[in-house]
Amino acid sequence: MPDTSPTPETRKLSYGEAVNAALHRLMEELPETLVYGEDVGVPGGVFGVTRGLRKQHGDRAFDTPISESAILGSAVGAAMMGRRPIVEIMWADFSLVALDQIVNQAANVRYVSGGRLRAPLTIRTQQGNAPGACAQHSQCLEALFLHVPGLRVCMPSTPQDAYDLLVTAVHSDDPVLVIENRTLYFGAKEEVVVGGPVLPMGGVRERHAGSDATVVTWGSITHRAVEAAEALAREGIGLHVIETPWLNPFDTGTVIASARRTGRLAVVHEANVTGGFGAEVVARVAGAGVTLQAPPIRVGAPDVRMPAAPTLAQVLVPDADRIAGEVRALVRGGSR
Amino acid sequence: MPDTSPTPETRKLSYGEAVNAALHRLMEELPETLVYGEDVGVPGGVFGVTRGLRKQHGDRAFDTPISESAILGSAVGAAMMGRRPIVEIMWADFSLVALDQIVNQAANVRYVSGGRLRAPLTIRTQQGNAPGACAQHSQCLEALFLHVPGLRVCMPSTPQDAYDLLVTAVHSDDPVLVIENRTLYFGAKEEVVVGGPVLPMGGVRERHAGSDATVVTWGSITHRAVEAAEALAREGIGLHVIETPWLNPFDTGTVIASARRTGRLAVVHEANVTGGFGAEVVARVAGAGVTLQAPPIRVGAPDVRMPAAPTLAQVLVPDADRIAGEVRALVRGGSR
Amino acid sequence: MSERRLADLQAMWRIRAFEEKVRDLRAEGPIVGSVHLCIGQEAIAVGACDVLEPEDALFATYRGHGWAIARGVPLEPLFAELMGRANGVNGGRGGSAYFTAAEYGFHGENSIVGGGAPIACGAALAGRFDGSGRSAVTVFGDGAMNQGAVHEAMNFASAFDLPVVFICENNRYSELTPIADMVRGSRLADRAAAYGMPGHRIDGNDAESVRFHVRDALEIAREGGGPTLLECMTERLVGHYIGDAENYRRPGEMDRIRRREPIARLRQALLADGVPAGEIDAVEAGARAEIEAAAAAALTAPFADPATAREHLYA
Amino acid sequence: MSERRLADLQAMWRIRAFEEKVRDLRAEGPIVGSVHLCIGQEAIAVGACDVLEPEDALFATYRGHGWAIARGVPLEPLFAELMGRANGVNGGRGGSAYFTAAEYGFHGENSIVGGGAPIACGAALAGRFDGSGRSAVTVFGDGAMNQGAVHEAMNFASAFDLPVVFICENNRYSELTPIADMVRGSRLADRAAAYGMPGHRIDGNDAESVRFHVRDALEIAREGGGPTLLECMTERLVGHYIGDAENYRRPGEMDRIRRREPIARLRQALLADGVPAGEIDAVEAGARAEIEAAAAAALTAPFADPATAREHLYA
Ligand SMILES: Cc1ncc(C[n+]2csc(CCOP(=O)(O)OP(=O)(O)O)c2C)c(N)n1
Ligand SMILES: Cc1ncc(C[n+]2csc(CCOP(=O)(O)OP(=O)(O)O)c2C)c(N)n1
Ligand SMILES: [Mg+2]
Ligand SMILES: [Mg+2]
Repeated sequence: MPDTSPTPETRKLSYGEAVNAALHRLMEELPETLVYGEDVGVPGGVFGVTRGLRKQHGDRAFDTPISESAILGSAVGAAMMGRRPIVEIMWADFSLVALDQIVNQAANVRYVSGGRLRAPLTIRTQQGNAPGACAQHSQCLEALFLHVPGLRVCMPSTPQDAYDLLVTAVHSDDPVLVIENRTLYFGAKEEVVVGGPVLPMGGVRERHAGSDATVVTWGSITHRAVEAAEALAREGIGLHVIETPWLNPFDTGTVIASARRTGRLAVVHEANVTGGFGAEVVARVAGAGVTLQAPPIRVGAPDVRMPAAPTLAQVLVPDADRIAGEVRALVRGGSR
Repeated sequence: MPDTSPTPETRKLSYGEAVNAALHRLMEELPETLVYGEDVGVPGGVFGVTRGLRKQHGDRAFDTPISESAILGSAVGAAMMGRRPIVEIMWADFSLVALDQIVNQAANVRYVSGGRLRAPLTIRTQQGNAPGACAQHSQCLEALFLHVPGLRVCMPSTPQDAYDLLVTAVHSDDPVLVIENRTLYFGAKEEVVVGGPVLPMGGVRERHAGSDATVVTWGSITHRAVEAAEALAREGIGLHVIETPWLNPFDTGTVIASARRTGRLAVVHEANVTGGFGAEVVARVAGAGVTLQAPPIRVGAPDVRMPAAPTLAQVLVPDADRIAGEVRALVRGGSR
Repeated sequence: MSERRLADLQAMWRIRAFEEKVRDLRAEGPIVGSVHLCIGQEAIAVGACDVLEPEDALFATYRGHGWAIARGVPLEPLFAELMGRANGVNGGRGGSAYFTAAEYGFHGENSIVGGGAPIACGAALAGRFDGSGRSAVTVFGDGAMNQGAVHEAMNFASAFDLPVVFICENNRYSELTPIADMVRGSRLADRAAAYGMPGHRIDGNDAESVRFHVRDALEIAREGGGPTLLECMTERLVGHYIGDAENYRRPGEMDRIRRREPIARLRQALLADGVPAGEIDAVEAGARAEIEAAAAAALTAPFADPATAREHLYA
Repeated sequence: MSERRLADLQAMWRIRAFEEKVRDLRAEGPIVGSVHLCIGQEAIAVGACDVLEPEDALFATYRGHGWAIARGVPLEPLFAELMGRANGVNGGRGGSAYFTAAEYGFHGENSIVGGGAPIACGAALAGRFDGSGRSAVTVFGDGAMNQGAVHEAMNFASAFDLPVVFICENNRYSELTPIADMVRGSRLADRAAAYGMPGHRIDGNDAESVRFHVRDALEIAREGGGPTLLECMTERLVGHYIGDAENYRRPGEMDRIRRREPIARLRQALLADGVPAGEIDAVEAGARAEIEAAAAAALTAPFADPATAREHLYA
């Protein structure tokens, strides 16, 4: 593949614009990419994230019928044949009408063929609650995908990661799920380095320094966790906030090292607690024999469905206050 | 509802026959039950488990097209209208073509309607590896369902539980997933009390007594865990094997009490480890502040797809030897 | 004739005025989140619900306010639902896109495209055993015709002769994408033949035509003849959701839509019948007054109580 | 004519002898697990694969051994795959129901009913961009016609004029249930009209007829005319899977099937052509010898090495 990547430059981009910039770059540097999904072609996406691709790249960006099995399945087939499809599932909730194509099909291609075939497709989706959203448009489903060997999964929370992770995902020779968040698309513009090298998968982001407790988090709630850390810092409690934008592969080592150092662990995610990936993080730290000064905690949505009414959803989706409160108790409570 | 339940009696039944007996009883005592799915009517099921229902109850037991969304969705609709459909998804893997109807539909009915509607459907399925089975017919997917608030989930491993849990499930006013196992259907006949009272959901089965370590397990691998416990008992290592046939609701208290007593915890499941429900069990015990003498372990399939070749699958699906080995190391290793 | 037309007009105005009020309330703040209005499509709900029996079950989509209203769900609890109030039909849990009001035979919106079709089959199936004589109606858009679950539902209903009426509201767009670009051949009703069931493309902007065809379909269904697919041709006067920039509209498209839309058309027909303009306009005024009162009442209701947020997950 | 018929006979015998050997090996132990034989259905694979180009992609089901053989996958690695040997086409990872051999244009079996149809669309879509001129063929059973993913795939292919041939092997049963009871109207080919594509019900027990129709469909596909649905009528001479008690068979059914099955029919035709019985029988003998040798070789191969069980999950 010729090196068509432009020299890195810095641009002020919102999260949604960063995704868009990554898509433009990828379609330019990888002729085998295709971008498709419902409303992603001519309309440029319901969130405007695929804007301009159709104009720039013609048939390589297109709209599809409302047929998630056909979208995902065709992406598997095109990927097996050497394309790099980047398909969109408008809401992660909708993947459930076609999960077979992700779990039973895409995830098996390489392993079952003994490496003779591969499925380098990227599935972009977005998830989570937003004010007024109903139970069918609010779920955080990363834990489902993280239980499936053969899939890579990431959840960018900043414009820079929205750009970088997508570039890495599309360059990967394996199926990758990039879970974005619609409450971030139209956020503040930030400086984003575009056109840089393709980064390896994995790694963490240290979002706040501190030595009183380790907070592991991912996705848009990272911002709430950082707010909580800032609030607690003013009270003299120092949180080491580790964002893990890559969940598969997951950088267990860094998490364990931090937990060992701080002696306290909180995992924060928007998904409901039971069976969430927070359990996996806690289990890995416990399994590594880290001695904690207090039992680890998980901060997430309680195990209910998501109601549309904001007054109800508000008390379910963790916010900075609740995170701060629970982590404060973790730290102040001392060892049990 | 009139009390049509016969007086309890004891019969020698295999696991599959016990399911069948429960279905016969349920169709007799609950006129609102329907039993349907692919090949479940006239043929009596690919595993013979629904035999005789069609003959006995006519139209209330029937075959369907190969349309999992229609099967599950119609069960949701019929349940909303007061029926108690008992539908079969032949393999848990196949639920992935129609997961929407379970997660986005069935699980929401009661909560979103504020309790005005309910969806008392029972989904019977079976899962897991069997010799020669391919990656699309081998998955253990309970963790996916256990992350979904609004669903009840159980996994019977004995003829008695196959009978009892199904009876409880169908009497429940909520959607319940009963995950059976095809390697058990044709196992040895055991004494089964049929026609007894409808038991409440939840609870555990103590499958082996011991005080050196707590082993929490569910599903068919329970038998391997018990074998391992018997082998270790001969070496002087006593395992407290707790089977949790009900995973939602899950009896956390009993598990924690045992772990506190033995000071060691192993969770054994057939599903692959990462994101498995074992993580949840470990996280709950850790979160409860139980002081363990050694880090908790999880014994499960490694994070790969399932190969058809028996020589390959054998080293992936945990057997009694591997369980015994890992738990022996847990106990002998002492505290780290 | 004029009487029925006036009744249809009134029913349609109640829906349109409701939707317009919802649009205002969404702009002003009391309603939050994604809202899909049915402005322009009112005739389908009005014609269809007029011939439904109380025991029949109706399954709609996120674009379902009009169907709920036509089914008789009272306006205040509907507004309250959209505003997240305690007295909403589901105490605010469903919101604009996913509420139910089974007491009124409205078995719910659905925010998964096509998700309601298999569920409707189950409601019809239940009717075979519970002696209710129930038929089921499921409503979805043109885009939903390409969803696997809808296909499965149509086959399931026809294989088992279930009393289901599949109502496809063909408003020519699946969100922002013309359905014509997403299928070969534009007559979705013809797909009914694949399942051996009757299928008709009908004028969805004429409540009387919808009434006729739905009644006919229900008669077939009740006689054991199984399902029917009705493709009701219509158009949105508004965007897919509130906030849709509607960039996909072609020149002249909105003019044409406005000329064809059901309320303007019915107004013309009533004038031609000789009904005085004042009487016609009074219908609108009456509907608007009713809507304003209901919205105002809902606005004073308490919000859903956070203390109840975890209730009703399990029995 | 006789020459082609003899070639077809040979191709069919290779498949049948393979399947019969698989049945024996499954009974004797070297093959374990669920196995779905295509005995009686060989003419479809033979006729279709004869007109596929090397660049075309073929997606089959769990009942796919015959398709792989017809596509030219060598016999020994096939047997080895079913026996879990290291030299199997996928080193034993796929097994009987889920192997691939892309080097031979066999892009895999699939054990999810209907799962391969959308994937085939993607292979065809890729061909639009990679200059390969590839068409895709997807094979599935009558029962799969009721699966949502197949519907979505058919619409997707026809909306986008993708070069896909949908081959439905209608063997009258979906596992143990007659397809006639699971659909209204028994002509599945007619469903093609729903997608605006050609659909034909053809004699699936006649390789020549299959050849003609698949070639025709491929020509349409390559010229940009999009997909075709071929409903190939056939019957299983065996159960759905090895071990199926076949309780669903009606009186006289097996006799009728045996009279119609493709190999017996072709034998009659060849005799009528004047081909000496000895020459015809030699074809069978030759195929059996080839199969025996391949099976014997596979039986001596080492089992898949457990040390490799975790390899190839990720790049
Ligand atoms: C399974 C699924 N896929 C995608 C969506 C997103 N979505 C919501 S409405 C819609 C368009 C539906 O179009 P149509 O069926 O024509 O109904 P209309 O909105 O025009 O009434 C889409 C794609 C969804 N809700 N569910
Ligand atoms: C989605 C899904 N549902 C159910 C099954 C179980 N199953 C395997 S084969 C089969 C019957 C398929 O019938 P048909 O499509 O006619 O193909 P045939 O086996 O007759 O070739 C069924 C129901 C499956 N593998 N996948
Ligand atoms: Mg539409
Ligand atoms: Mg068949």
